[in-house]
Amino acid sequence: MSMRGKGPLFAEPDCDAARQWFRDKPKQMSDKVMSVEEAVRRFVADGDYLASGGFGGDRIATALLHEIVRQQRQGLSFAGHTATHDFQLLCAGNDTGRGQLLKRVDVAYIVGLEARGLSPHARRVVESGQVELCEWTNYTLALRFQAASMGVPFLPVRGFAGTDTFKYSAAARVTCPYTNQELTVVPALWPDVAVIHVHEADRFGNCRIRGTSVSDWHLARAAKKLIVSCERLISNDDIRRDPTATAIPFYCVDAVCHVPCGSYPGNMPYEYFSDEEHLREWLTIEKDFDAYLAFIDRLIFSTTNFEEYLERCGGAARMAELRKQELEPR
Amino acid sequence: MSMRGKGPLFAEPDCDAARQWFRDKPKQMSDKVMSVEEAVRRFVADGDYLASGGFGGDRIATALLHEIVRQQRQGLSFAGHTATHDFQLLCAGNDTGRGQLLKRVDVAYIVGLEARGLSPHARRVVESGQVELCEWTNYTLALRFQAASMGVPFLPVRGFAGTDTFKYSAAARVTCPYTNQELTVVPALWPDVAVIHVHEADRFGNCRIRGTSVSDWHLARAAKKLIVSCERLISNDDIRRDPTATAIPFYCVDAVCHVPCGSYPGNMPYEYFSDEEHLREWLTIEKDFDAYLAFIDRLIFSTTNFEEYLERCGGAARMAELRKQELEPR
Amino acid sequence: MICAAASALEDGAMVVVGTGAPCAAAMLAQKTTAPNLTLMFEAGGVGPRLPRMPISVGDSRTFYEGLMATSMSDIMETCQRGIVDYTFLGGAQIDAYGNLNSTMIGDDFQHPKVRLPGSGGASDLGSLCWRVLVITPHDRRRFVEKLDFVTTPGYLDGPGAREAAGLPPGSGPYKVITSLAVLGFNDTTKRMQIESLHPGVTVEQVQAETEFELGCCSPLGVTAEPTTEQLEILRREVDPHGYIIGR
Amino acid sequence: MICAAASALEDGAMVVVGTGAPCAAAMLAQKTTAPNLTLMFEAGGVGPRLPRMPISVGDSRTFYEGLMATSMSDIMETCQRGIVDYTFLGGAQIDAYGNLNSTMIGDDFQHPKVRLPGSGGASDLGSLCWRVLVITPHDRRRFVEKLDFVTTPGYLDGPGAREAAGLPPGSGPYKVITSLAVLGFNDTTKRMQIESLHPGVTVEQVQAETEFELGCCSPLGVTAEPTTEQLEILRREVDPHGYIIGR
Repeated sequence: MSMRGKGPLFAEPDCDAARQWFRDKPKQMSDKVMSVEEAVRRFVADGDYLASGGFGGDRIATALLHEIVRQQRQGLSFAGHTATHDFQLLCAGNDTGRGQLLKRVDVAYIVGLEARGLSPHARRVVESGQVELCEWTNYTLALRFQAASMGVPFLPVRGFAGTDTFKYSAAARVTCPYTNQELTVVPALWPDVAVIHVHEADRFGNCRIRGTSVSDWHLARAAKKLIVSCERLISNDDIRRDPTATAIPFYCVDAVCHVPCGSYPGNMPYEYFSDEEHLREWLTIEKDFDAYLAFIDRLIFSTTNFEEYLERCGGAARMAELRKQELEPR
Repeated sequence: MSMRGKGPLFAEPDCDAARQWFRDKPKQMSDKVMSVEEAVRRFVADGDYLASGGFGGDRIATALLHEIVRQQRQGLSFAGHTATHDFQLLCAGNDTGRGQLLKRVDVAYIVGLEARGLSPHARRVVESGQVELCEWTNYTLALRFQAASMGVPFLPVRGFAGTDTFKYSAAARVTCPYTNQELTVVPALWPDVAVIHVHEADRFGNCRIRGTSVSDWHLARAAKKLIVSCERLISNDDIRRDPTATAIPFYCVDAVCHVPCGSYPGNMPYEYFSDEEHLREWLTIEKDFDAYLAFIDRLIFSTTNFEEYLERCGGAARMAELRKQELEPR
Repeated sequence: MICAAASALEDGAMVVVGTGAPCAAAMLAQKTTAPNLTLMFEAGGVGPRLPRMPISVGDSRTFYEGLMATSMSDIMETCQRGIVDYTFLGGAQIDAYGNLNSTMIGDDFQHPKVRLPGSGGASDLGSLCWRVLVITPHDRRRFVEKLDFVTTPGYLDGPGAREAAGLPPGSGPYKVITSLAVLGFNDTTKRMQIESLHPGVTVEQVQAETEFELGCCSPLGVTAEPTTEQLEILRREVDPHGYIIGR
Repeated sequence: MICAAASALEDGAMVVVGTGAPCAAAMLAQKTTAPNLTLMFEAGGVGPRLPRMPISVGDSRTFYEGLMATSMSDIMETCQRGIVDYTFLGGAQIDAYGNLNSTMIGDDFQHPKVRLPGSGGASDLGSLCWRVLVITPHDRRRFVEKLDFVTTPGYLDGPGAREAAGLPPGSGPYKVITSLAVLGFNDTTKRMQIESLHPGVTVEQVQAETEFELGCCSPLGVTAEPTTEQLEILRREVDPHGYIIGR
C-alpha cells in the first residue's frame, strides 16, 4: 500500500509554528463582546483556513457564516466535517457573481444535508472543479483538530486504510515501534479561524455547551482565532458557580457575539429545533439558479444583519413554534 | 539519542487483544450495584494491573483500595500517576507479613504526599528494590490511558525526551512523516482493573463527576474491568435528565458500590475536604514500624468494611467538620 | 427490509445507527426482540429514548432523555477500541466484497459526474465496528462489479485484505439487507452470497439486479414476513408520520 | 524568594503553579502587579479565586469559584500547544543547565539511597511551558555539578540540546530564585549566572554554596527588598496561617 495519500495539504502540520502563534496571542481576560459584523471583519481574512462548529445543521454558527458570506471573503479553505447547511451557506459565495469564497475544502461530508437530500448549488460549485478537494472522514478530520489541540503534528488511527478515501487524502503511514503494525496517521490541522455557536458565554469567552459537543472541544483549542456566538451572555460569576460546565476557556477565544437563535435554521439542543420547512425551501429553490440568486440576495446580501434574516424567516412566531418542537418532541 | 527507553513494559500495548476483550465484555444495562467486598472479590485478581482514579489524595476510591489490601491481593502491577495516599495505602500490603501486594509500578509520582512529605513505609517498600519500577510522568501516563481509550497502540508527545526519565521508561521514538521531527511516543496502557470514585452513579454505572476529572475520563474507557464507588446512587431517570453531565457510560462499568464519604481521608470536591490531621498521623506513625503495623491492623485489617474505618476516624462528627472545611474554605 | 434488519440485532448489543431505515430498524428491535439494545449516534448521542425519528444524526433527538451526550471522538474511539457490535451503512454503490461508495459517480475525481456527500462517518464506522449491516434498494446501478470510488472498506479485494491494510482483525461486512433478499459473506472467499430471499423473489431475479456474480447459501432461506405486530409498531410508534415506511 | 518570584510574572500571563511557595508567589503577583494573571493547576483547575493555599495541586481549592475544572490532559495539552507562559518547579538537585532531579538520590536506580516522588508533572511542564521558574533554597547539596538523575530537562548539556531532543524550540529554564540570589541563564552558553544578589549576600557566598561554576551578569543587580505592602499581603491574605512564610 502507498505510504502517503496523494491529496494536498491545505495547512502545514507545523506544531512549532503553531506554538509561536499561541505564545503571541493575548491571554488576558479582556472584554471580547462585539457585533457579528466587527468580529468577522477583524478575525476572518481573505485566504484564511476556516472551520465551523456543530454538526452541519445542529448547533451551527449561522449568523457568523452569513456575515462571512455577506462580507464576501475570498479564497477560503474550509474543513468539511459533516458540513451540511453550513457548507450550503458558504457556497453562496461561489458562482454567484461575487468572486470565489471557497477555494479548498478538506472533505468528510459536504454537498448533502443528510436525509434531506443534496444541495443543487453546492453540487454546481463542487462538480465544476473550481474547488480543490482533499478526502477525509468525520473521525479523521476530528482527529486532525485533536492533534492540533494537543500540540503534536500527527495522531494515529486504525481505520481509513485500503480505500480511495485514503488515496485522495493527505494521510500517511507509520510503523508502531511496539507492535510493528502499520498504522495510518493524520496530520494536525490548526484552522486560522473557527466559528462556534454555544449556549452560554461570559464577556471573556468562557463557554458552556449543552448536549453533544461533536468536535468543538478540540476545534476550539486548535483554532488560531476563535469567534464564538452564544444564545445567552452570562456573567463571569455565573461561570464560576460551575467550573465543571466550562467547555471552552477564555484563552481560546477572540470574540464573543451575543446572537439569540444564532443556530437557526439549525437545531439548538434544549432551545429550538431545526426549521425543516426553511431548509426544504433552500433545496427546492437552488434547482432554479435565478430564483436562487434572488433568494440569497433577499435573505443574506440585502440584509444588514442576522436579526433581519430571522424576521424574513418568520421572526418570533416561527421561533416560538420551533422552540415548542424542541421541548415537546413527542 | 536512544530510540527506546530501557524500562520494562508491564502490559502489552496490543490493541487487537484489547478489542477482543471489549468485544466479549457484557454490555447490557444490568444492575451492577454490589458491596465493596463483592466487587473486589469478583473483579480484582492476583497479578492484575491496577489503576486508581482521582489525584492521589483527591477524589480517590479509598474504600475499594482498603478492600484490595484487606483481601490481600498479591503481585499487582500499579499505575502511579500522582499516587499519594492511594499508593501509601497499597504499600500496607508489602512488607507487613502478608505477602507482596505490589510487584511492578509504572511511576510518575509515588512515595510522596505532595507538600505533606514522604511516606516512610512507601520508601521502605520502594528503596528495598522489591518492586520493579518503570519511570513516566503525569502526562505521559495519562497519555497511555488515552491511547488505550482511543484503541491505538501509541500516542506522540513533545516532552519527556533527553532525560533519565525517558531512559528508564519504555517510551520510544518515531519520525513524523510530515515534519521529519523525531517525536517521543508512549505505549497504550489497558489496566486489567481500575477503581474510580465519583459523585453520582446509577445502578447501571452511568456516572457523573464534579470538578477536575484528572485522567479518569480516559482511565474509565481504558480499563478492562472498572469498579466505581459513588457518593450517591441516583436513578436512571436522573441521569437522563442531563446526559451532558455523564462522564462515564454504563458500558465501561462492571460494578457500582454505594460508598458515602468513599474518598475519605482524601478530598471530595463539593462534598468534604481532606482530613489533614489523619494524613499527618499516617506519616508520623509510619516512622515507627511496630506502631505502623498496629495502626494498619486497627484501621484496615481488623475492620470488616469501610464504614468501620470511618467510625474509628471520628465518624459523622469528623465528616461534618470536613464538610464545613470544604464548603466554607475562607 | 426494516423488519429483516431489526432481527439481525440481538438483545444487549451496541449499535451505531444513522437516520432513516437503520434507525427505524433499531427502534423496532428495541420495541420487540432487543429491549436492551443501546443506540449510539456518531455526533455523540448515546442511549436516547427516541421521541421520534431523528432528522440528523446530530440533532437533539439523538440524546433526548439519553444516557450520555458526548463528542464524536468519544463515539468513534468507542468503536475503535472494540466495544461496538454493529453499525448500519448505506451507499450509492456496493461491490461483491461489501466495499461501499458514497463519494462520487464518474471516473475523474476533480470532475465527477455526481458529487455525493463523501464518507462522513461511514468509512470510520465501517472500519472500526465489529459487524457492518448495509440496508439498500437492490438494483444493477448499486450492486456493481467495480466501484467508482471506494469510500468505506468492506473486505477490500478479498480474504486477509482488511488485516493487511491494518484494519482490526475479525471486523467487516456482516449482512446486506436489500429490497429483494438478505445477503451475507462467504467465510472463505469473503464474497457476497444470498442467505435468504424475500417471499416471492427468485435467485435469478436477485442475480439479474446484480452486476457481480452472487453465491448462494445452502439451504437457501426465505426471509420471514413482517408480523402484524412488527408492522403495527412501525406504523404507530416508530414512524407515525410515514417518513420511512411510506416510501 | 516569594516576592522576587512574584515580580517575574507579568500581568496577563498564564502560569501553571504547584503548591507552596510558587502558589504564594503567584497569589502575591495577582494581588499586586499582575491582577490579570491566570493560575492553572496540573490536575485540571483553571483560574480559581483561591480562598487559601491549596494543599494538593488537585484539591478543590484549585478550582474554587474557578473558570474551568477540566482534565490533567487539557492542562498539559494547553502547555504543549504553546499557550502557557510560565511554570514553577522545584527539585532536590539542579545543575548548571537548569536540569532538575526529583526522582532519586544515589547511583543505583533499583536501590536508591533515597527514593523521591518522581517527575509527577514536572518533566512535562518543564518541557512544554515557555519559561520555567525554579524556587529553591541555595546550598551545595542542591546546586550540583552532576545530577543523580535527570528528571526534568533544563538546557540538557548546553546550547541546541533541547531542540535536538525534540523539545519545543525557544522554551527552557528562565530564572532560578533562591534563598541567596536570583539567577538566570546565559543566552549563548545556556549556563546559570547570577542576575541579582539578595541584599547583604556576596558573589563568593553564592559560589560557595554551588558546586558548579556560576557566571555573573554585568552589571550585577541587587534583589529588591520585599516592600511593606508585599509582606502585609503575604501575611494577611496569601498565607494567614504561616504555612509558607513561617518556614
